[in-house]
Amino acid sequence: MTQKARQIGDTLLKVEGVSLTFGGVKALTDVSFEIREHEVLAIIGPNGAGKSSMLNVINGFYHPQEGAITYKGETRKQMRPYAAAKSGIARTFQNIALFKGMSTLDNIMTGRLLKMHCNFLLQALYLGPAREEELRHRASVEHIIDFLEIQSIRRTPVGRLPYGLQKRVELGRALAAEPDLLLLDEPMAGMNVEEKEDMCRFILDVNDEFGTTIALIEHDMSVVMDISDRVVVLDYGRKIADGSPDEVRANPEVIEAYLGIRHN
Amino acid sequence: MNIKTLMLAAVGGMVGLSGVAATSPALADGEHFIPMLVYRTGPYAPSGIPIANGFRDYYTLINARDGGVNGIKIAFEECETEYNTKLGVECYEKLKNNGAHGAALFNPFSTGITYQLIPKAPVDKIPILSMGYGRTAAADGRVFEWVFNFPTTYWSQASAFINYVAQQEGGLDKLKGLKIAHVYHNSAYGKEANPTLEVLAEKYGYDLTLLAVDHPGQEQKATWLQIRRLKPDWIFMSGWGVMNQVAVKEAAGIRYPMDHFVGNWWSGSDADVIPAGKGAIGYKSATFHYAGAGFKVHDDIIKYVYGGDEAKAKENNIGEVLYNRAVINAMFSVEAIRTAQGKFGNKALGGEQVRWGLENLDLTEARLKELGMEGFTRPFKVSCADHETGGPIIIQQWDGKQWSMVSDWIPTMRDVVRPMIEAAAAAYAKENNITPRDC
Amino acid sequence: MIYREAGQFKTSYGADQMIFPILQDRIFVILAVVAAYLVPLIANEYWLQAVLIPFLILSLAAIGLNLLTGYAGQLSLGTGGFMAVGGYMTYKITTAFPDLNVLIAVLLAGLIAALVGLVFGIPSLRIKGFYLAVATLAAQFFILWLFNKVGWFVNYSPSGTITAPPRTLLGIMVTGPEATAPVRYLIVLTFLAFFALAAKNLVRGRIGRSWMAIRDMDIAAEIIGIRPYQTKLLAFAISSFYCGVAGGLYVFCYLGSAETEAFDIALSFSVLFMIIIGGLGSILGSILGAAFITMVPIFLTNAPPLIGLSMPIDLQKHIEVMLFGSLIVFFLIVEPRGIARLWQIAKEKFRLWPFPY
Amino acid sequence: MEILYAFFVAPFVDMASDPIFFSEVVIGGVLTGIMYSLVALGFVLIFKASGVFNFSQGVMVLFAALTLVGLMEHGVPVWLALILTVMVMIALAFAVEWIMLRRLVNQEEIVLFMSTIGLSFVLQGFGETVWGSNVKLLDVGIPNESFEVGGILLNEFDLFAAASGALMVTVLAVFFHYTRMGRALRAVADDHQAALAVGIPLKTIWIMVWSVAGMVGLVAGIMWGAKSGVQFSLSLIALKALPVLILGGFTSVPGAIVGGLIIGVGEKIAEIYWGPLVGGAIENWFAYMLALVFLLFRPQGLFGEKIIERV
Repeated sequence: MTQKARQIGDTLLKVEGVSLTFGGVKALTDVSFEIREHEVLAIIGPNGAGKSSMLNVINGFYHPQEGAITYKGETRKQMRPYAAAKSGIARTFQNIALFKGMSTLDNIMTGRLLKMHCNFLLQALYLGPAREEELRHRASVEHIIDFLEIQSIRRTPVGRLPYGLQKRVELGRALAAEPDLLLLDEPMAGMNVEEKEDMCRFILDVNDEFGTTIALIEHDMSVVMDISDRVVVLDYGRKIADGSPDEVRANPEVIEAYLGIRHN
Repeated sequence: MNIKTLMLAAVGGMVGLSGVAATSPALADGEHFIPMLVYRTGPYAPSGIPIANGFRDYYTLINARDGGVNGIKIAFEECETEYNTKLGVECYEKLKNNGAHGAALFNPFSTGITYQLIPKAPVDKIPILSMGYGRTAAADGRVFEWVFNFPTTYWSQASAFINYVAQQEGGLDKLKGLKIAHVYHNSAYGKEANPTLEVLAEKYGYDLTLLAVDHPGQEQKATWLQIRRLKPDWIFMSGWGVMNQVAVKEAAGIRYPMDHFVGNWWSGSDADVIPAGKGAIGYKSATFHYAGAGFKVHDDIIKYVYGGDEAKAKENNIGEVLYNRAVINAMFSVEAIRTAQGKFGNKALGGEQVRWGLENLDLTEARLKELGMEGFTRPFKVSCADHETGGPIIIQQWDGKQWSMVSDWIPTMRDVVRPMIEAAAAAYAKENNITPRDC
Repeated sequence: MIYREAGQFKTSYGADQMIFPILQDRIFVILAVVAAYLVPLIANEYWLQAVLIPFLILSLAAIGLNLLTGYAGQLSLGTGGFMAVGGYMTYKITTAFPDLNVLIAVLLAGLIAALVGLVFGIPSLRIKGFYLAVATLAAQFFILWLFNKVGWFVNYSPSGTITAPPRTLLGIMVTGPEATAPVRYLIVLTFLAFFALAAKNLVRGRIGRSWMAIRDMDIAAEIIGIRPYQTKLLAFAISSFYCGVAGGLYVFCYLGSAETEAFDIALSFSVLFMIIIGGLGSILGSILGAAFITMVPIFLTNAPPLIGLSMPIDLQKHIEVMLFGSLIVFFLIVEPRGIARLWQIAKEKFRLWPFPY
Repeated sequence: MEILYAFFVAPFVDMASDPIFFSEVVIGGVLTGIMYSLVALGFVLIFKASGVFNFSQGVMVLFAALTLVGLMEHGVPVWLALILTVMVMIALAFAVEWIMLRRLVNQEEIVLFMSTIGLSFVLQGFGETVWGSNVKLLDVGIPNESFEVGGILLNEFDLFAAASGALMVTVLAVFFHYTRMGRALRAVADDHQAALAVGIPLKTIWIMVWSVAGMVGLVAGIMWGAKSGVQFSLSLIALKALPVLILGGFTSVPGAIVGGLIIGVGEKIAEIYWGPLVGGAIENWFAYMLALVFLLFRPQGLFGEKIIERV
């Protein structure tokens, strides 16, 4: 569990020549990059650069018109959300997408749904295998609850939680699926410094402890530079840079397109 | 927050109390108890109100004029059903054990509720008088010991309608090739006449078209377009509630000759034709009693119930078709009790005794005259096997102001209808493990 | 009894996952169930036949609808239709196989209702919210029309009315006119107790979570790997099964005989009222809502004579209707999440009592 | 084979062989459809401006017609009775806003829906208490004669109803598109918060649409009431308006009209040409099925605002 798994390995997911349009509006144009096993990849870019669209393409919510996605050696024109989830891609959302009517515990338990198989008859009776399965998954969810330090809000309906905690629960739900690839859409947006520090720690720990590959979108440059192994920069739906944080920081195109705009 | 706890307590209390009132205090030992299932509200209220008033007025009259049935007063209680089967059953359960001896009999005044009560009647030992509605097969007294539907039934009525058409056309042999349409309410009630009309179509060779109209029947354009194309020689209608008013209006709208449009006896009340205005003039309907307030019984009602206030009696629907029907129904009930008293003595009676009275009811011309109803309806005699008597019907016509009779009493075709009734009753007996009585 | 959970420590997840983790709740529920079984000893026939039996049967239907609407978020107005499937199919099965136990016939009819529900659930894959609700009316109207038109369903009875034939269970009459009210009450109660528990088990496990996920945010649910098609259809099937069983009991243990009118749109609406008033997404709420909708009108009808008030029956009915409507509005304003929520608030207050903070 | 012929060929042969009758069916469908639209419009107005699915619209139709007829029975002349009824409906809008809606702001749709069900009970009981449950003849002087044009039978009343329906839709459409208030209404429909932020008072809007819906209800009540007499059943026509509503889209005024026409014509043709094959009385479910089929292709109705899903 705690073995250092930070050797970055082979390509886990490869995006090739992806283009996505919404009725004439180009969201992504011919984007290609790859995500390698065990790395932390950051996707950055100004607002409207197509970052969220990129994540949506990866987990199959948007279907690109052109290009291909190769995941775990299998090449597809597009992903399907269910297939993506099934093959180990989990994600969080820019605007929190928790199930507001359910408690923290239940929300995180939904992350385990793919791993639960008891049929509804057994479940209705809550007998033998159903009970045993439920308790087994409860135990692993409790492990995540401990890890994220949210024991005290276990039974609270998530709609009542403050923003920062909701983000954490959402991360918990994604982790519960024991993903191979974790997509985080602005995990630190709207957080104060302390919350951000906590979140950074969780992300690095996840990457460290479980060896999970992480692709994240983030606006806070200092965070990006601190935690990511590699950075992909998008602007107006095109990839303009790809490399280590230091390389990207030095890239003039990035400075102009991204940082430049920012400081204007 | 406090208000919420309070409300919870209130709901709990209400639910807890809801049934307590059900058992109202027992009535005085010396009274007949007749429960009344009425519908003064809901979609069928326009029909339900005159019916309820007719019952109420006749029982009140008996108590006020005669001091009750042979000196035993009638206690009656209304229960609102909204013509809804579920509420009807609730009312039945609420009222069936009231009074010292339980309910004397039930007049459900709804085919749906009647169907519910038929299986319960032998168990609770309370007879049901479904006068001219309900389950036609119940006319077979050997299977349906506890149910009565005299003086005549839907099936008999349909056969009499064919007789009437034959009369108008000049003989039964003229029926061949005629086009007859049956416009019916798409429910158990509306479908009742279909088998009879079908059997007779086979026998006499007329073309029968069946046109169903769904509840509630506010929109019938398709039906009447079909009729416009079909151009039937006669239309028979089994409608109820708003369906009747719309049908009459639509018929006028397609310029159908109204005097060839005949409703059954539930499609021929004042409320059915008034909203159609002058379009309704000429519309006919079947009935088994006269309309209007010209009988002695009406004078008595005005005198004893309304203290001579004729306007008030009018307000309470006196003389309207359905009012009169309820008066007759109430009269049947009272006469059945009187008959039963002849055997069991002058005391308050329970359901079992009244059942005997219903089965042995012999309503003669002379008796009708004594009751101030001479010519109001026809005499008949119920028997153990025959709970219907297959009495004749009469055709009334709307002239824009009132209903007037335009035919003689038209006989039903007992030779056709009775075997059908017996077959249907036998099927019911088989399905429900009933052994028919010997009669 | 003092309502406290202090001192009750859970030492296993099993203990923590119980339906009623608090000891007092458990005692209360057990007592309530036992009391419910003892009711026939004190209740008269009116109580059983006109109040309690319909209440229990409609509770079952309300649980069914709540699974679909309250948990899976699919608004349906087809309840009456699915109940009709249960009622008519029970009749068909038990008249075709008179020796088959009638209660098994009810369950089989429930399965057929589940199939029908599955078919009419297909549009939910594309249609949502009120659009879906109105679309389910297609099921309601079509099913009733079918039973009304096709003689086969009613064994060619000329009026199209079905009558529950007499059937026995262990030598006791359970349906038909001679089945006594207490027997029918106990049967209905047993059905409700069993299926309410089953529903509770369903909603606290995997299936319930996937339903709620679809309800709360279907897109997110899809992305974490819940298949919306299967999940929604399963909800339709199970919900219709509940409604079908309730429909079978409605004809065989309550009405005794029925035509399609007994299952008309008004029934669909009143079951929907039950779950909204009782609390969407709450099994207990379904039962409380059924109690409210079936019993409050009876109370309002019986109350005026009880306090010695006498008025014309139509006026009384009108006032009753107005009061009933006002109560609904009042309840929604005070607690939009239903009676179940009120109940929960009351419990929370008790827990803290007598120290309000 | 014969069955296939009876279902898929014979009806069309039938239509073609008697074109005059067929046009009568279509015209009948159109006229009925507009009558449905009249009822559906009331739903649309309220849904569009407040997101409330107003279950009580049917009862409002009844209530308005009852009030009108009740006043006329007491000897009030038609024009005055009309004005008074409109005032009653406006008063009702105030009452509904004051007693109910303002206390339910920001509640879920289904809760608002349920509250209008409560309202429908109250209105129904109130109307019947005041005006009684008897059926009432409504005669406001609309002509009602039948005449033939080229063998096609037409009815003045139907035409009058259709014309007033069409007029009403035009007025409402113009109102929504070209007046300041109309635009404000649309803004509220799109986003309550945003509308408030730019200073559109929610309260006024609500009173406004409920009043207009009340008046639309009055017109529907007059048309339907003249057909069948004013009685309780009038409230049930709401059920005929629902398929129209989903077909056209909950939020579109023209949708209500187009939906009405499609449903009206569709159900008449189905009933007359296919109904006899299966025993008749298929209109009711056919209307819903038809709407359902359209929904499968456009889940938001023909003219409804497109539902956009994002994460």
